[in-house]
Amino acid sequence: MKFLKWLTNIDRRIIFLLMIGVVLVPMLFTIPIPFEVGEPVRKAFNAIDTLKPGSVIMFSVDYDATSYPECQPMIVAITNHAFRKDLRIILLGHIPTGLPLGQEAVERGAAEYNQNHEAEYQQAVEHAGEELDKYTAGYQEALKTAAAEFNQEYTLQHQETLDSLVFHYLEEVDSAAIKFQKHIFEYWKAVQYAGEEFNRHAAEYQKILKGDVREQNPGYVRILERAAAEYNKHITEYQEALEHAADQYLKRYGIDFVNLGYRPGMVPIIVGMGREIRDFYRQDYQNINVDSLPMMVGVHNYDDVAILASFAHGIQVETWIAFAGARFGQQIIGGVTGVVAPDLYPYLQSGQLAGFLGGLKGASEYESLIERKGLATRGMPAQSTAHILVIILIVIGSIAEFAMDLAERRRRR
Amino acid sequence: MNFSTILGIWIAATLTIAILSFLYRDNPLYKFAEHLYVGVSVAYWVIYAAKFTMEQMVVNVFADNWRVFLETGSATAFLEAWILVIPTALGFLMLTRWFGPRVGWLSRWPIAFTIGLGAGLGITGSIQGILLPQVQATFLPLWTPDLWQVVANLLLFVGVISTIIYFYFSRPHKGLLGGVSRVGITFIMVSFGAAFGYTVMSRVSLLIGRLYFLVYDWIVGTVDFFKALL
Amino acid sequence: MKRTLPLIITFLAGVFVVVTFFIPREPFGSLEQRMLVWYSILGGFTLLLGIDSLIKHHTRKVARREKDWFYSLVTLFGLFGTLAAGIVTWAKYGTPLELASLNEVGGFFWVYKWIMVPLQGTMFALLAFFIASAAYRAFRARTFDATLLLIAAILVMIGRLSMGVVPATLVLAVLLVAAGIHRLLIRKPVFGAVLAALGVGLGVLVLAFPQDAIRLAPQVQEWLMSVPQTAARRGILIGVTLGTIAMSIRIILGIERTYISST
Amino acid sequence: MVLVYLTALLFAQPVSDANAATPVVLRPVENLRTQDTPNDAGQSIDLSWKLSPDSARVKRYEVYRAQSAKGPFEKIVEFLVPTTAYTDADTLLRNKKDYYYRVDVVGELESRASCEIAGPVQTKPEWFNTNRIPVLVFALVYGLLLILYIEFAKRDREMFVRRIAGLDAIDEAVGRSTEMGKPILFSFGIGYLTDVATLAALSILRRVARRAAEYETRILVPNYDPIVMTAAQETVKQAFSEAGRPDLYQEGDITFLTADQFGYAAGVNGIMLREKPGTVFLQGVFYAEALILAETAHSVGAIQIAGTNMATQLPFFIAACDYTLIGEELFAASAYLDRDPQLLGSLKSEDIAKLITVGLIVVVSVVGTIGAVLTSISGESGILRSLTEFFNSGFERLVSFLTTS
Repeated sequence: MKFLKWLTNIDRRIIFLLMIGVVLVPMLFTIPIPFEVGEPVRKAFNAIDTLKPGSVIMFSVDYDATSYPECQPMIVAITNHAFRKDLRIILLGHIPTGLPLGQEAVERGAAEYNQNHEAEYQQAVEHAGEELDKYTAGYQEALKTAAAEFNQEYTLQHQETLDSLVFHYLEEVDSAAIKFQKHIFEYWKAVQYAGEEFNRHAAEYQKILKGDVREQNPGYVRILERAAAEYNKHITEYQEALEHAADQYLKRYGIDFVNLGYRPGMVPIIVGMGREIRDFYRQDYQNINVDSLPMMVGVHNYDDVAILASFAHGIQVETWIAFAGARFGQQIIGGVTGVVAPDLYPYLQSGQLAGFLGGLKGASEYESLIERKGLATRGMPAQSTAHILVIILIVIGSIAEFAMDLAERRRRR
Repeated sequence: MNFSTILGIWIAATLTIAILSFLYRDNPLYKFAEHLYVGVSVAYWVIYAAKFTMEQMVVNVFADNWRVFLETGSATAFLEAWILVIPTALGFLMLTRWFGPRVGWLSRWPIAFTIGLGAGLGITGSIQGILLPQVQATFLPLWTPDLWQVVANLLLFVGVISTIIYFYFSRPHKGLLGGVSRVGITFIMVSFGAAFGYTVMSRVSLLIGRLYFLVYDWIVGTVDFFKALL
Repeated sequence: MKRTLPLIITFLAGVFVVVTFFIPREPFGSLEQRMLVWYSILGGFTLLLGIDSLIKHHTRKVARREKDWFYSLVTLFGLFGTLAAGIVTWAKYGTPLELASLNEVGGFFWVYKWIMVPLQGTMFALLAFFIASAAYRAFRARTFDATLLLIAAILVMIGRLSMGVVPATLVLAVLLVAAGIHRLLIRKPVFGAVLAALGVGLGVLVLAFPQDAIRLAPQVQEWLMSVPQTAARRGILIGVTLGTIAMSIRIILGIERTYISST
Repeated sequence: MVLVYLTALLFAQPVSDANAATPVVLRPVENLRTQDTPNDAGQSIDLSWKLSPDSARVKRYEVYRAQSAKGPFEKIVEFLVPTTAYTDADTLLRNKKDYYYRVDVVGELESRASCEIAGPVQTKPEWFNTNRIPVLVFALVYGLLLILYIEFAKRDREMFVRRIAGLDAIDEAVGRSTEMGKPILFSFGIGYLTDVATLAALSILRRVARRAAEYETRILVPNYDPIVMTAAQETVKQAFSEAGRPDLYQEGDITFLTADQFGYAAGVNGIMLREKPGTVFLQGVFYAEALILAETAHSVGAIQIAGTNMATQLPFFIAACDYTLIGEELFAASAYLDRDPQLLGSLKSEDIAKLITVGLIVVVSVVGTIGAVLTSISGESGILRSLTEFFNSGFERLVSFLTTS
């Protein structure tokens, strides 16, 4: 009896230490664990996996740092998946102190994607450059022959000036592309500037070309111009190849993802976005007009959003379901903390929710589906040991309780 | 890793430990961290209100429309710009609360407006979004060729009905009603048990997150930082 | 003016959005949209509501050197320091939410990541400890209801394990047997016998077929969640929703007025 | 832009000649139908058609619109995959004007075939969204019930509400505290006076305080919010007067602790360890501090009666406390104790709505079950067959009645 008394009145700080121990120890080792993927997570995964490339997926950041360890791996994993499937992400949030978490996840996700595909991108750029070089060589050869034929040395010199202009221009574009991967507008500004510079120089060049040569040697100019036209086509191709490579291997702000920022008042915004997103989000988080973001062209309301993913630690997913889901038929998935997950099962059964990720386990299941091990997978062993500790504590506590109850009854009798 | 990051990590680690120290007992370190938290989070709301409401929904919208009006003379743009005076004025009325009850009662107008809109949206939203679909999803045939499905449908049917009946207060829970509500409370207990398990899971995850930070970002990170320096 | 006008405003606003829900025709839709935008703008102002009393409370404490005034100073420091960080970052990048400010000491993102996140996150991480200690010292499987609750909870926890399913299940079996013996001893033979038998059966089965136990545990968990749990949750949900709707109707009709008197 | 310039600068490429092969004949799409989109604000027309028999060879579908049957037709959209429907919601559409539509199929080598022109069709805004009738019906019926029952309750305050187990326990628990000579502790958690649960908890406090006054037992109420504290003081004072013992009321027992969550929990813990209350009431709004309070109360051996509507904390209360008022039970308890017509009326109308819901579920599920059973036993024809169809289609119709959009 005394033992039992002692056992149940043990200083709680000892239990606290035990808890730290069971979480800390497995964390120090990486234990690979295979596990099954539950129904809700598989459904959520399929909903995203079957979307057409280019579809828009809306992320709503409805959690804050109090649920960081649970919801962050989810948004990271789904960002990764979305970028891989070439989906475009609209980020917004309904919790002021939570939005930066989503922003970090998506921007880091884009950076990670870009880094993973950097080699491919560089390769594509180089390949395009080589293709162009091939033509350049041929082109210059043709020019030289023509020049020799017409004894026009000085025009060759002019032509080289133009070439160097073109290359200077392309270099500018290239470096702008690398420098402003995230900020598409800066990029465009740089390209535009390079273009204007080029035009100015080219205009001067044209004057010389027209003035001097045309009169003296129309035949030569014709050859020159035809060669240039041919070359020009290849520059276009080069340009297109660059743009294509960027599309394929780079995730850029404004094209592949946007951040609309925070607006207060959840329900009115959810309802209002069914009509027009711009009524609430006229500008993105850095005051750029939404209309000038390329990916927002043609995205006006839920009709243009394939899936809404709400990462939430409260009733937010239910709010999305009640307003965006019921009223506008928006397909919704959830990424929620363990506390919220049981609330969502009725909606899964009724088909109002396409799927959801519940807690760290849900996140780790998603990570296993996209084959990218993140924080959740690494946390799972510690999660298991802590569960076992809690179970053991409940059982010991209960058994002690039973014994004391019996003793109490005996005493009373 | 740069200096700002390592400094940040150390500050974060200190604060983490300060809060964890509450486990030993309530102490000045914990109080410090808690009070800091209150101040910092309020500052976030202020910045957000200023940026995302005052600037983006009021000032910039006004400016845009005003510019359009100046350029084209459009009456709609003029109206669109000046109609913003209404919500802004209502917003400032809301803040009359700052100055005590003598003028504070003015805040009732904007509050009445938001409460009314919220309640109105809530009625239709709750009926259309939750009540009808949830009831509809419970319309289940209790017979299918798949036996497991039969069990599931039956449990769902019985569980939903008995739970609703448990919260029925107009009759004493005796006889049939008592039996059904007894079944209901059994379902409720299973459901609460599940919630209990999930909550434990959730709380443990938070701890994992923080300890992970302490071990990998703080200790390992610091070691890496100094390794890189040397 | 003080009481009637707010009631009228509430009534009109509430009825308006209910009516526009049913009328697709313009100008109802665009009017509703405008109301919603205004609501959102007002929401921005409500973010500022508690600040005055917070600042007043803490400055007063500091000014009068009341007990714990130092902590009030900390709160004020946190508030104005973060405000300054936000304004500086905003001025520099045109938005306070610029990820690049993570690399600047005192940037808005930097403050967020290294002060806000640890404070907020750790505050809730404390709960893991409190649960563990409450699990040990306060949760009791004495009544039928509590026993059921704890068994369901443990089953769910086992189902979410990625290792240690077999030992955890054995611990559950021990609990069942102990609860059964307890019930037997307090003269509840049927319930006791059932519990004890369940416990022994579970233990034997798990020891005999450990692989199947590992495979089945998540499925049992999923089934518990998606069938009985869903049923009860839906029943509760329907009740709560009816309550919410009743409350909303009462508010619109001006029957429920606590929100006015409390301001 | 530069490229445009380059092209301008250097001569344009000669256009290569297209092969002048004969196009293959395609058959057009069939059965083009147009309709004003129902239940909308106007400016929208639904189109639907059947695929061309040659759809395998169709490269794209083009939809044209005109304001007169003679044209000019203007292309509004094209599809590269087989498509059979489109909603034209062009903002240029005007209500109550005639529009005509045509769908072309385009095959190899730009061969094309146009279907018959459909129209005229007008678009108009609707006054009522018929898809939402169920919502309207429910809102009206429920609102009416609510008003009715509140009126009833005003006249008959003794309307029946069943007793709730946790309430019965109040008297017993107060009695036990008195026996042991220990005080009672009552906590509202960290709610405000605007929370319904806090209001409900106040009516429970009134009951507890009254019993405590009758038994001459001390009652301690540490508070998180100053306004709630004032309300609690009023309530206890009044209850003590009603019990005829205003002399026992001690304002110092109802105190303000602190307005931060864990600080409050630590403070209440301290009081519990010092005063060792015999009974602890945890009623109102609780978050994470619930666990800490319940654990300490249990460790000092107090009877605990909890009540909250916070779903996340309820499991812990049930596991740790002797009695727990679950969500709606808390509100029902306050209606039971207070006899406030508003609460009583709401409770009653909710009960009626619950009965209706249960009835609906039972009826529809029974119809569905009969249909399912008949389906599995009925043959190809005969009376059983038609009965089966009757039940199955009835079930489907009943289920789809609740569908809204």
